[in-house]
Amino acid sequence: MSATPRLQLQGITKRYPSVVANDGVSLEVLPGQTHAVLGENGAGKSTLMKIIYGSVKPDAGQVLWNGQPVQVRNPQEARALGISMVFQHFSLFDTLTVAENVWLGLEKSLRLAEVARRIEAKASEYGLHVDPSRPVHTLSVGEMQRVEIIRALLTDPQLLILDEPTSVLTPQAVEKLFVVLRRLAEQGCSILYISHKLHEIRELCDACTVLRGGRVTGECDPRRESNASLSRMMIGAEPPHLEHRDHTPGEVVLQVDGLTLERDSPFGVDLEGIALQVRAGEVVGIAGVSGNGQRELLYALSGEDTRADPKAVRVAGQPAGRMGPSQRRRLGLHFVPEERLGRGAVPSLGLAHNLMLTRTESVGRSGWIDVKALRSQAQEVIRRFNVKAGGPDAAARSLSGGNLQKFIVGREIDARPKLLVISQPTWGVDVGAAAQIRGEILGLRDAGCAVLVVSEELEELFEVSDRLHVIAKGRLSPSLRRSEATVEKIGAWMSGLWDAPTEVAAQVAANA
Amino acid sequence: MESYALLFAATLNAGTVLALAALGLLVNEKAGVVNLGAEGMMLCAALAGFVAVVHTGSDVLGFVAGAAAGAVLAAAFGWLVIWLNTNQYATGLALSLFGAGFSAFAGIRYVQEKLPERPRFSIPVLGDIPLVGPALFRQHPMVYVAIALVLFLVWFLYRSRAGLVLRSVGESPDSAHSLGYPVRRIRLAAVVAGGALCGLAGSYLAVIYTPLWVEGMVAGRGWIALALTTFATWRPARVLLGAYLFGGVTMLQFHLQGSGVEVPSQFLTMLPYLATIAVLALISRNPAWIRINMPASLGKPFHPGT
Amino acid sequence: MESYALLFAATLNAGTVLALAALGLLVNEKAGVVNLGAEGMMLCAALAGFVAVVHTGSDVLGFVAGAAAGAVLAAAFGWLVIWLNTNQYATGLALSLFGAGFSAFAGIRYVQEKLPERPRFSIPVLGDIPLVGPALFRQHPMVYVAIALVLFLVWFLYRSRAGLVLRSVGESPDSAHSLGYPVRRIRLAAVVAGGALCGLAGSYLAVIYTPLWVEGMVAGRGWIALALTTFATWRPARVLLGAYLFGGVTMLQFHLQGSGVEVPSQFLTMLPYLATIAVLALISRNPAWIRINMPASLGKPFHPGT
Amino acid sequence: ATALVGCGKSEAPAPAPSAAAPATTASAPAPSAAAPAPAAEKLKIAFAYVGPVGDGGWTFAHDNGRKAIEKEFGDKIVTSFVEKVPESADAERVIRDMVGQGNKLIFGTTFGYMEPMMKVAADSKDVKFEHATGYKTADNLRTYDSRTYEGAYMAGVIAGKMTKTNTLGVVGSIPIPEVVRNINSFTLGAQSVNPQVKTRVVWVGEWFNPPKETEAATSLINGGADVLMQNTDSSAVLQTAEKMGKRAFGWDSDMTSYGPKAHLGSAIINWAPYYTKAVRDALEGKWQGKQQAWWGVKEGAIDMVSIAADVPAETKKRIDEIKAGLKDGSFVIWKGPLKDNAGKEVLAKDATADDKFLGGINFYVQGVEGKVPGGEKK
Ligand SMILES: Nc1ncnc2c1ncn2[C@@H]1O[C@H](COP(=O)(O)OP(=O)(O)OP(=O)(O)O)[C@@H](O)[C@H]1O
Ligand SMILES: Nc1ncnc2c1ncn2[C@@H]1O[C@H](COP(=O)(O)OP(=O)(O)OP(=O)(O)O)[C@@H](O)[C@H]1O
Ligand SMILES: [Mg+2]
Ligand SMILES: [Mg+2]
Repeated sequence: MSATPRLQLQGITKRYPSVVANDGVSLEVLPGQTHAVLGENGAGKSTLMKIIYGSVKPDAGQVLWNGQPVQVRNPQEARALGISMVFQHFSLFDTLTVAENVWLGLEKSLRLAEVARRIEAKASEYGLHVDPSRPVHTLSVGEMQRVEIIRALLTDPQLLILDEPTSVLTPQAVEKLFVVLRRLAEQGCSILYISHKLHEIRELCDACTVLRGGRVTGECDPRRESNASLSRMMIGAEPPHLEHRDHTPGEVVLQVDGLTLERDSPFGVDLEGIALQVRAGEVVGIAGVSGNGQRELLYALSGEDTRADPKAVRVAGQPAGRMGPSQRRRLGLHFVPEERLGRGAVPSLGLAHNLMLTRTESVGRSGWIDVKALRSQAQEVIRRFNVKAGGPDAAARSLSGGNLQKFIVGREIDARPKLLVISQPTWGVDVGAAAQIRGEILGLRDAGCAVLVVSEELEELFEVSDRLHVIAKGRLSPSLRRSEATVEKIGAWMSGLWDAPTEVAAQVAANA
Repeated sequence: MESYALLFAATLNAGTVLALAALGLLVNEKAGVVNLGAEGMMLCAALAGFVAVVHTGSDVLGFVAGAAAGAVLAAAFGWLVIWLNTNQYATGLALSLFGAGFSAFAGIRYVQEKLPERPRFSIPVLGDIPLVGPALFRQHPMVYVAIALVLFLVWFLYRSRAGLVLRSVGESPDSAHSLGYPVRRIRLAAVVAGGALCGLAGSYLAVIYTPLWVEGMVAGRGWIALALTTFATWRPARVLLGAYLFGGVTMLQFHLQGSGVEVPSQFLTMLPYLATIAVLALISRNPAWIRINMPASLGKPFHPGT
Repeated sequence: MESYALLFAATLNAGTVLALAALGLLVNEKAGVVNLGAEGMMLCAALAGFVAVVHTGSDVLGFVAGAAAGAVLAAAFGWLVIWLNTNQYATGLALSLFGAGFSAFAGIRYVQEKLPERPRFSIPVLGDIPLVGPALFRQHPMVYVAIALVLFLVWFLYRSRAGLVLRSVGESPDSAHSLGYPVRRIRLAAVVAGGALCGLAGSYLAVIYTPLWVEGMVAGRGWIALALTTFATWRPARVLLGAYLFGGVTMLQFHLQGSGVEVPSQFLTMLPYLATIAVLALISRNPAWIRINMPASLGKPFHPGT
Repeated sequence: ATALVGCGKSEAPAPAPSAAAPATTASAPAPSAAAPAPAAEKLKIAFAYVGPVGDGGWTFAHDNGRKAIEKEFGDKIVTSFVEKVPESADAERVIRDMVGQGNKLIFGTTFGYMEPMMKVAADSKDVKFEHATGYKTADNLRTYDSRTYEGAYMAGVIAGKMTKTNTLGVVGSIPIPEVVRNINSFTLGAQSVNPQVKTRVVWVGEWFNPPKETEAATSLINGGADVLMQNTDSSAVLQTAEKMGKRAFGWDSDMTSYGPKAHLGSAIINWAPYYTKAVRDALEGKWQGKQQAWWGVKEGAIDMVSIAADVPAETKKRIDEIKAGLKDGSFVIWKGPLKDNAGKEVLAKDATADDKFLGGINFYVQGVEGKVPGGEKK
């Protein structure tokens, strides 16, 4: 430990009106080190990174850069020091081209043509191919991330910050990203890496700081830890182990046959001959990288899109292709969209009012609302699903993502559905909450409900599903029993090549 | 004293036009649609109402015609904005400009036309109370309708499920859509209802308030009504209050001129707008407050299934 | 023939006022801010320009005063909207209404004022070419300035880095903020520049076009300019074209009337708005197209992450 | 304080009015003849104006009339005014307020005040009401108007002489009979000295929209008209003519200064004679309601003034003859035979138009091009 640390944080504190996001956080990153920051939702990881990058101002604390105290007042100063960041939510401009987007992140002196040339040079050096003249909105999510990474690399960073970079990538693409990151580290670049996926951290990182409630609760070498020990440091306990009992499913509740739909927006995906079945007491998972038709399929299933042939979607035996969401709800179909704020719930309304939007028990014949009944109903969901919230009147937007997710899942489970269609049940939710939600899904299955889960997280699908499909480019793969599924195979299928030999498929998947 | 009672009565009367239109726009906006075409709708409705009264002699038919004209224009606007997803602001502006041109064109032959004589309204016993009578109980029934409308809207928006659905459509059309509500139809209904109220306001202006037809006679009241909804942070009771305030300042201004107080009339006419700006700045100091009341998706288009 | 050359010249002249204002608003809107106060700013600027010329006799000082007045009002609007996060539409409406009242009040004593004699402008040799000369080369320099401005804006917005930054602020203020651009200051600069151009348009109206001062003399041109930016899908060259089209239809309408052709004049005046609505509906059929040109964060407030 | 009403705001054209300025009109020189009446007996008179007194046109002319009676009657009367009163229920309220403040004679100066004045008059029998340009009367309400078409006719005589292209242009406001009558009279005047003359008309659809008036005037000039007249309320048409090197007239008030080179003369309205008569009637107890006054050159209400120097002497002489003829009744403008521009006879040979005929004109006479918009009005 003789080298001067590249970055040292001492006692960084950041308070928000409702919460202390960072509370005296100290941390050291050595040159060439790949340093993980781990923590449950809202632990303060993103906030800390934004402080380092200068886009959030700390209330207290000291930042040392190569041993020198510095004040990073804005991202431009950070870039001047040699700090680059790839954001959790891309900071790209849809209507601008790749080159223009990169240009906006660089210093002024370059000409646009020169930027395009450098993009191509950097791209071929790291094998990150992307056309500089394409507008960003025509790119896939993986390509967008490449643009972000190239933009970061072009500043020749000494420290690269990546905030949950892998949540949108296929397993093969993750492998390729890791190759790039390892090469960077070898060249002496330090990396700060945030992810909720513990195995990635153990594979890639050589140091780790764990945050909880804004404080540092531990430091470790992740290569010597197990998933269980890391999660203990993070949430103070191991996630409950899920029991997946085998039993024979009942009659078919959801039957999709030859569902073909043309895209209804220029940036959508055409669905082509989708066929699947979900039986009572069975969980069927759909894997795939986002943007391959999941959204279109979910809209067709939930009833938000009613253009399908009536017989293409059958719910409990009824042709439902033309039914709207409320009609399908009457058949016992309940639906949890992946965007909890803005689709699953109305952000500015209270939880009780949000409950009433899908549940009508407390509305009188005249349309007059029985406020008391409504509140107690909401209170019951809050209690049963252990939602941390200010009560039935708390606005949906005031809840953390995990808690709102629990409330919405709870709202639908509480309605005792025959069929539950649930998308990204644990998206961006920490391990503890994730385990609880998955447990509820399994509980529902055991109670005889048919469940369809759409998720990008393979681990999750392996944990809850009885059978799996993969969706790619608007087509759905054949069904695969969970015991037959492997990460490699599913990864290859994600590029749509379930008919091709495995090695070719893996090759193509890595480039997606 | 008598003169102040009359000033008060005039204030209620002047505020009613604004209140009707602004309440209509509030319904619109609670569903997430801004209709900058208010001025144009009011003009066409004023003409329609006037023409109806000229030909039928019935005020009620005049109001019906005005509300219908407003509703039809609003429906066209709604169709463009909600189904064809045209830009709300530009479409609204075009509607305002179009309505002004169209009403001027169609109304040429009604300039200087006269309305039949109608009796003046007064509530039997109450209207004869000194001071209070003239101040409160000799108004045209529409003045009381505006007040009743506020009560109805408060109940509807905050106590009925239909109102909750309307608000949720304005708050987050995506949620409402995925929860199974026909967002576009609800928005259209709100827009048409808003248009009908603006139309009612316009016909009240031409049939009762003025009463004559001249082009451009709405004279900016549509724009003021639009500003009022924000000024009132989208709450019905405040809209009414705000409307009376505007009406009151206008009347007070004339009163002061007539009593020889030396205040330039143009300065006084500006006052309500200065007040609006001040209130806007004040309420925005408390973002939580405005956020609670302002429809979150106001003015944003909704594309189902994209 | 001669008469058509003159019609053409008059069209350019009429379109210039609209073009200047609409180009200013386009700059605004490209940065993500809608300023519905255009009409009010133009009125105040018209007065400021007129007053400056009355007292100094210099057109140039008149334009400077007009642009300055527009810029000052726009800065106030920008401060309210960008720093205090007041609602853009309500604040803009209030500015329009306030500007109308204020200019009427402040301009009372200038109503009957007249401007000094100024020579008419003509480009030396070109202006004498028959037909083409009167049609193109005897315009006021400001007509050419408007055309040059379009060329400049095309270069600025699509070819310069500063323009790219401006657009990125209108596209996604959050991204621009996280890349380290001072979003609020850039928006303010765009708003002030837009205000200055609206001011220029207003002063051109009062100093050259009409030339006199009367209250309300902008007569809706601010609103038309606002509609124009959408009509032109936020592209400078189309704004110019649209402005000439509006100007042209007005002049054509008068021309036809004057030659005894039977046209319902108000019907023709409505045409541009109908055209606007049609164009709006057409372009919105192609969402990709509007998405590429319309600033994605238009009208949305930006709260920097403290 | 009431003695100063309205003066301070109306008469401050100078950048820095002295504090005493408002006093000047109210305490005008004592009238020559009548002995000062006891202060308590002052007649309170109020005016409701539709525009600002500074509009240089309609309202300005009425306010000149108000100043004239102040000068004439001195401290026998007190006047006040409220400007920019919209033609709406606001008007009723303002007029009621005027009654409430003790005014006994009230002038309403626009057509749109008709209903409000009728209502207030019904409730205030002890107050006398004078309504300009309306047609309804009551026991305590009478109407007055001026024959602006006589001015238009005289302008036509000058225009017919001065035009080189034989094409005249008129910028019209709203196609109501009054305006159509003025356009026709202008054309008749021009044809009386130059039978070749044609008149082109452009309607702007508004009384007051200077940029639009400018555009309309520009297009008339571009279309070949070289002498313009307008029946709108601003000086924009005259100024456009000045800018484009053509000729035009002032309307309602003397507009020479707006276009010294273009100005051919101003057809003005002088309300002073009628206002003086009305006040005198009231003071002397001779005031009667239910009357309709329509004054013209004969009563001194209409005049053609400031005729340009380059107008030939014979034409000036002709104008004087017309004025004299109108005064003694020997000259009539609307006299048959007269055809409309579709060729239909509207006045038989030697027939003269009565006021009812004049009030319902909705056709163009021969020589005017086009058709009256919405002309088929019942
Ligand atoms: N702009 C803000 N205003 C108020 N509170 C904020 C703001 N940004 C973050 N917070 C709060 O700070 C805390 C830390 O947030 P942060 O984004 O750093 O969490 P995180 O560790 O990145 O979570 P995740 O794992 O979900 O990404 C959260 O509790 C959040 O409520
Ligand atoms: N401006 C804010 N005001 C109030 N609460 C906030 C604010 N910003 C964030 N939060 C809260 O913080 C929680 C998580 O923090 P935040 O969303 O900042 O983390 P993140 O890193 O963006 O999360 P994710 O990984 O889910 O994208 C949110 O659920 C929300 O409740
Ligand atoms: Mg985070
Ligand atoms: Mg998170």
